[in-house]
Amino acid sequence: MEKQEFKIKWGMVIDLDKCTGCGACMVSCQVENNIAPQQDASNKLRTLTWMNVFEMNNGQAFPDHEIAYLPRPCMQCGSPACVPVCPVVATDKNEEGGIVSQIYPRCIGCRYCMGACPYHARYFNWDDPVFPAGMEKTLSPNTSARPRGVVEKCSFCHTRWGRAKERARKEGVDTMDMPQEWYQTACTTACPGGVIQFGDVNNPKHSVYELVRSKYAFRLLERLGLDPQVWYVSKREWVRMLGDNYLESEKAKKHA
Amino acid sequence: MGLDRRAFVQLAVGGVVGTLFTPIPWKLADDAAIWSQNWPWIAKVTKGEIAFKNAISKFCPSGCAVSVRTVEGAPTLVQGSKDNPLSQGGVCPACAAGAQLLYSPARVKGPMKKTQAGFEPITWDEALTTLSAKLSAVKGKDGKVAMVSGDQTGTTSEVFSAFVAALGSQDFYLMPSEGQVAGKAWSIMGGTGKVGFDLKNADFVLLVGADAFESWGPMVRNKKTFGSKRPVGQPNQATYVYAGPVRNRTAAVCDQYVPVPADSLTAFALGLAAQLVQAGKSIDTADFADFKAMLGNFSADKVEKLSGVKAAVLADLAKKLASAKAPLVIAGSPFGQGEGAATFIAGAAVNLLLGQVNKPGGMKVFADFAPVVKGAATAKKLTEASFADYLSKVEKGKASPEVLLVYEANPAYGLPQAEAMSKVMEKIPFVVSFSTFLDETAQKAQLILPNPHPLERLDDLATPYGYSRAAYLVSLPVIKPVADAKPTPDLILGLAAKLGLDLGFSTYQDVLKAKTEAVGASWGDVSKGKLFASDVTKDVSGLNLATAVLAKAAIPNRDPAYPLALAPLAQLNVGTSALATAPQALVTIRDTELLGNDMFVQVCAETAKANGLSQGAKVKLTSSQGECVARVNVSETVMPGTVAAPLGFGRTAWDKFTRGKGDNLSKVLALSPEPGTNVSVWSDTRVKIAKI
Amino acid sequence: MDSNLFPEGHERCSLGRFLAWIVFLGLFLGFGGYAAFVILSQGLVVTGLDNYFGFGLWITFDLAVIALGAGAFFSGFLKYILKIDQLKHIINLAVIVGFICYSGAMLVLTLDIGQPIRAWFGYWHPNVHSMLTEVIFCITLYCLVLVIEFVPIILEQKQLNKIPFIHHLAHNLHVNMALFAGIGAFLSTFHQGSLGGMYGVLFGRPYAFREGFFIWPWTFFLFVLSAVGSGPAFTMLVATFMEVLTGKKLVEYKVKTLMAKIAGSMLCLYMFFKIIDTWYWATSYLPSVGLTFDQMFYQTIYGKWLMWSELGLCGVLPAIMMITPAIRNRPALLYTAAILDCIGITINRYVFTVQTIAFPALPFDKWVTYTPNWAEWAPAGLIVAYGFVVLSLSYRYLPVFPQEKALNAK
Amino acid sequence: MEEKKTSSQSGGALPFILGLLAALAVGWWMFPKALFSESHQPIRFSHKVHAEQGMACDDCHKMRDDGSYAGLPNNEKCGECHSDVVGSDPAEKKFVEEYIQKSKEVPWIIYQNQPDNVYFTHSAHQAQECTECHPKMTDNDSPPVARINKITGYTERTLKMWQCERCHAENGVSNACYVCHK
Repeated sequence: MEKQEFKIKWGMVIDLDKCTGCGACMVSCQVENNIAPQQDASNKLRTLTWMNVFEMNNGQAFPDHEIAYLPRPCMQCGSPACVPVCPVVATDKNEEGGIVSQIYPRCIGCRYCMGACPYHARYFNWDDPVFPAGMEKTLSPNTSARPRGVVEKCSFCHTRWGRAKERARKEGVDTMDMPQEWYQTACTTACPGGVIQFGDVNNPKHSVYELVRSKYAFRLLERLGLDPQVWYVSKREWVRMLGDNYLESEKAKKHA
Repeated sequence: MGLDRRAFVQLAVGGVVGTLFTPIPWKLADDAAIWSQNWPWIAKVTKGEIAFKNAISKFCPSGCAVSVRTVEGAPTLVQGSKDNPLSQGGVCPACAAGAQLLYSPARVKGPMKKTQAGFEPITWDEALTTLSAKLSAVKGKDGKVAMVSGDQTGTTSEVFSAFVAALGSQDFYLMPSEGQVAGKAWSIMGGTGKVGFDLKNADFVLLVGADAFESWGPMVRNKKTFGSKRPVGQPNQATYVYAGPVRNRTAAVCDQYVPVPADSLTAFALGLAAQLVQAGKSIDTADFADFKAMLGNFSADKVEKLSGVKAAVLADLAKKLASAKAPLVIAGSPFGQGEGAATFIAGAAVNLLLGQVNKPGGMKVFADFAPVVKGAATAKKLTEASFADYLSKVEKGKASPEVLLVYEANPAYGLPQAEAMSKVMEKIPFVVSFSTFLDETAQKAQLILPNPHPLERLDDLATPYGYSRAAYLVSLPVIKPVADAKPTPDLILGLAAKLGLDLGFSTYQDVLKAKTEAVGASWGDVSKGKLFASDVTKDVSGLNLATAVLAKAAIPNRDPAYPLALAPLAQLNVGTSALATAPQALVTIRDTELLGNDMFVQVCAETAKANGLSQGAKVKLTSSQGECVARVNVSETVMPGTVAAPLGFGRTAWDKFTRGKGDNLSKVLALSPEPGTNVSVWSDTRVKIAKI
Repeated sequence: MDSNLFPEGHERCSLGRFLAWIVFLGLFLGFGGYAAFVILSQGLVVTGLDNYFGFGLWITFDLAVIALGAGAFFSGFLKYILKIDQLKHIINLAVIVGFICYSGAMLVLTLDIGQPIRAWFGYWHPNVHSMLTEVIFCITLYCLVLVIEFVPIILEQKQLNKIPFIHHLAHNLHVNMALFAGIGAFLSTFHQGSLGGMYGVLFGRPYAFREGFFIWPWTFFLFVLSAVGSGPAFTMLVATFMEVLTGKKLVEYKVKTLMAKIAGSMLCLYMFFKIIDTWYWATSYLPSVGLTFDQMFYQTIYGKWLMWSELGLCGVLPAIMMITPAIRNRPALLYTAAILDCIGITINRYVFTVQTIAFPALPFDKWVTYTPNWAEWAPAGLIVAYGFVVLSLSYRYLPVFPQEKALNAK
Repeated sequence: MEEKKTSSQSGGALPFILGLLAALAVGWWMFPKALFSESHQPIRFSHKVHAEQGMACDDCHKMRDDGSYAGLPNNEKCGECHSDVVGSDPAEKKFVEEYIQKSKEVPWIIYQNQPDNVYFTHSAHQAQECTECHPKMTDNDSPPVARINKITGYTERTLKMWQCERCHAENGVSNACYVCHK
């Protein structure tokens, strides 16, 4: 499939030098996307965490052991591995902005897309969502609750973009060039550390425009060629090195 | 001839063929698929008008200034309030799950009394009649009623302390907190008013123990400030150094981590002071000469012996502090409680030596807001009163309360030596819990009078400890209580009237309006979420450096029977003593922290080897006061000789999401009097670890 | 009792014994059916699958049986298109085995998708770029072809064949079988390839990703070759197994060696390309994405022994054994080689399914292991039992083996 | 035996045709009836009466300030005129007594309710006439019966995806998935 380019390119920039792994982004994501709480959430192989914070370290012993936390939303890849494999077009990258869509009423739950994604950003809804009595009254209006048996993932809270466009129409603002703060994802707004920034990386008026061009910016597994729309930033070399796989010889070269 | 077999088959075939030319199979297949897309048992989302309302969420100790998104009036999302300097749009992981906690399965649905068979729902009338009868029986008798509150920042403390005082008792307490110890330490130094820290203007921040991005002070404001001082891809505008026993979440993002055992934090700070004094810095206090002499015991070499911090590292840090434009030292507990006064005093002394008091980027001192409720305890008095000490007195029979009132606090679970404390509470004949959730303390109470959830009530927030300015904010209810709960301060004011006690107000709203006026703020502003903040600082002349206290308290006392230092971890996503993990926050807990029903303690490979432990081994942690069980996670983030362990697990009440998961570390925390101040300390708890 | 239903002039065991056998198989069917009911009513939460292993035992099982069922299309192709007449002695069995494998795989697939009610979306809303779409269409169509190929065998049943219409129909189908065999060969080649393509296109999964030709990665062609290199061997093994069960000679040994020769030749071809492919993957592709060969393996469960077994013990070795006349003419060695061949192909399908997704592409992630649970084993057992039932019924009532009568003449 | 065969052969196609016709009748006539249930609005609201008073559609069916669409008016809006019974229609009396005075919202049936997984925004469709999707209600003195699909829960008038897609395609608007789904 040929790669599609759009005028708007929604991108996320995550500063790993600020993230303390507190979990506020994950909680907000669970809430905003109506993910039902699971009694045993310690079985990470069955939880639904569209935003998941990984912990990584430099492999040294105390006291040189450094750690970093890496929040991982869906990468909304420019060349998604998941989209071409879906047999029923339940996932696609065909909308302005380049968010990879996942349509629950279309998904048949074959999980091929999960197998395709090296970031583990896709989750299968193993069981029907059950909310404690009454809690369904607090469901977010922005995401439908999914039945079991379908694959789901981070959508960059895209319904918020729809709402921002409503506001733009009302206020007579160009929907293709809205102020950055009109459309922000739940994790971005929640983060108490200002770790996450979100905007149109093609729009010089948005902060992310400059950030993705920083020499400290990198993306996960760039060499596999998925062309993610999520960038990470770190001044620590070991952190940047952990963003991809390198042979020993390449590591030496990088350090030189 | 009737219908023979062949004709029947033909008929059936005709029927089948015919059916294929009707909508039946196709429409059914399609409709069945649509049905699977809208299964009736899958929850439907709320529809309607979306609005945002400012409020205060008190699930974290500092309180978050939040903006609540409502749909047709129902809260659906708690975010940070953008224009509020305390949150700047960010929110802590505990408060982020706040809207959903409205319907927590652990919520107390209505007033209940304990009977032989367990709790029994009762009417508010019955509940209040019972309570007022109990209270009128002890009214006027000295020391027969006591109250403890977990609200560190609200004017509720004024109402409650005034009420208790009017009943003839002095026993109103706040749950232990960082701010309380700081206040006490500041008093020992002869200071008045409240201390804050100007992170925003500091260019070099040394965190001595203080876990500023998780459990110390207003975490959201601290992190937002940190973030803003370190613009992405550009040079850092401020350097952050963390000193403490664990490379915790705060240390993970600091520029430098200095391993310091928890019991040596004071010595470490004094070591820095000694270096600065050596470099010619001084403080204008009467006892500076004594102080200087005492620092002779904290030379770099001696500090290295006490704390293990290399002399060169100490000297280098002192140099960096001295050469920074706006250095700031924040000394406190690595887990938000249990530190002695000496650590704060030593930290303050370094700030004084650096000339960083009431200067931009330094330590700030400002006046407390005056109480508005007649007979309310002063802020100073609240810092003096320790609830843990009070319960010790009850245990020894030196105090014998008939009634204990508990507001938004969970002492039966969260106090150090939790098991013993919980037993002492059983000695009090009548315990009343004003709690939103069925926590461990409520479960022990004779009467539970549910308090509304923070989004359901009128509340206020006055200068959370650590914030650099005197600040005030009011929050109006976002939604009517979804359980049969009544706001406790109003209830107390009503009881006061019933008991013939005059507190000067009949509703809590009147109290807050008076408070707003006293603060000098506008009700219209603060109640809409606009933070009132004053930059007026307070003169700090006449301080002393509590040299005698420091000399005694800075020397660690290590019982060889307990070879390991315990480093508790307070993490807001796991919860606080007053809040078990929110259902939506469960996924944030790593499987190296909790797996199934087992929690993990963290030790480095060296400690693991020395104690014969391997990854996943089941162990028992034992202190002089209690024990708890866990599994071992080998993590190189922890100092050798230290075992890090999470607070917040081991719930025995609450709901299926938290009950029975892990063990309660508070049981292990051991109280000891701080030499020189007699402040009860438990940040230096020592333990032994054994495989089971 | 049911002897007048038996194929002309054949002896079969007593009905009671046969029923006992069916009841025994019924136990597996029942347990599998129960598992299927639990899975359909409660969802895949009851299985051992998880976030890291969306694919597991079932997909491995499907791929393996489809590869092993390839005897049907390849034998058909050889018999009807290339006119290798000797294969007529085993072609019926090949068709039945193929039918069992394909229909069984489709049954498992229905369980394997999270929303079986929407299974038809695959036809109605196809994504033409997806290899899985190709698989869905080809498998369905080929399964239909197999039904069409199976039907004449059924119609030749002694009693049915007495009806003139059925007799004529069966005859006509037979006459046109070359057409279906041709369609079948085309469809089956494609979807065997697409199954391989499914993995080869996963450019986010370094274990499986392969460059290729036009839209097809090399795995596309390797899967076709490996299927034809094992399918005939499997068919031959089934025939032999049936001989053991029935205590009768069913197929001439010469036919078996012919099947082995076919499988062996194809396996040789396959191994030649497979080894080149593996070599290129390990020495060129992996380093290009910063990975090493060693990093692809983990402990015993995903250890290198799997690869060495697949390529050596169960690849090159049986290939040589089957193309060497001296070896393949000795039954014990022939069967050993065929069994090794089938195991090798099963390992191949297993590692492509499970090890592919087990390898943690993210450098800071860790290996996770997967073990199927009862809810996955039971339906797999159901399919095996279903296969036995179909084979048993076919053998008992249908003229499957044209040589049976002659070989067992007393 | 022989005779029977002949007889059924001579009448050969008849049972087949009978079966065919029966199936067609069931499929085209009974099935659609059985598939839908019929529901009536809780209050007999007359759009006509309101339109005759000179009220425009968007007097009640408003866009909110944030650009979203308010849909049906609530009691607060209706109560502006109907805080008390103003006319003589028994339906109005029922509305005032059972809903307004009891502060209970009317559980109106929405004819074109979309499921949760659809994000429809009226603000992007303001250039269209309401009646392109909705029935013309101004002439309605009593609200139409709502026919609800027993399997899907959709009303008969709920727009299906192909209808949205067709209109989007005709107007050159994107048919990308996330344009309409959430």
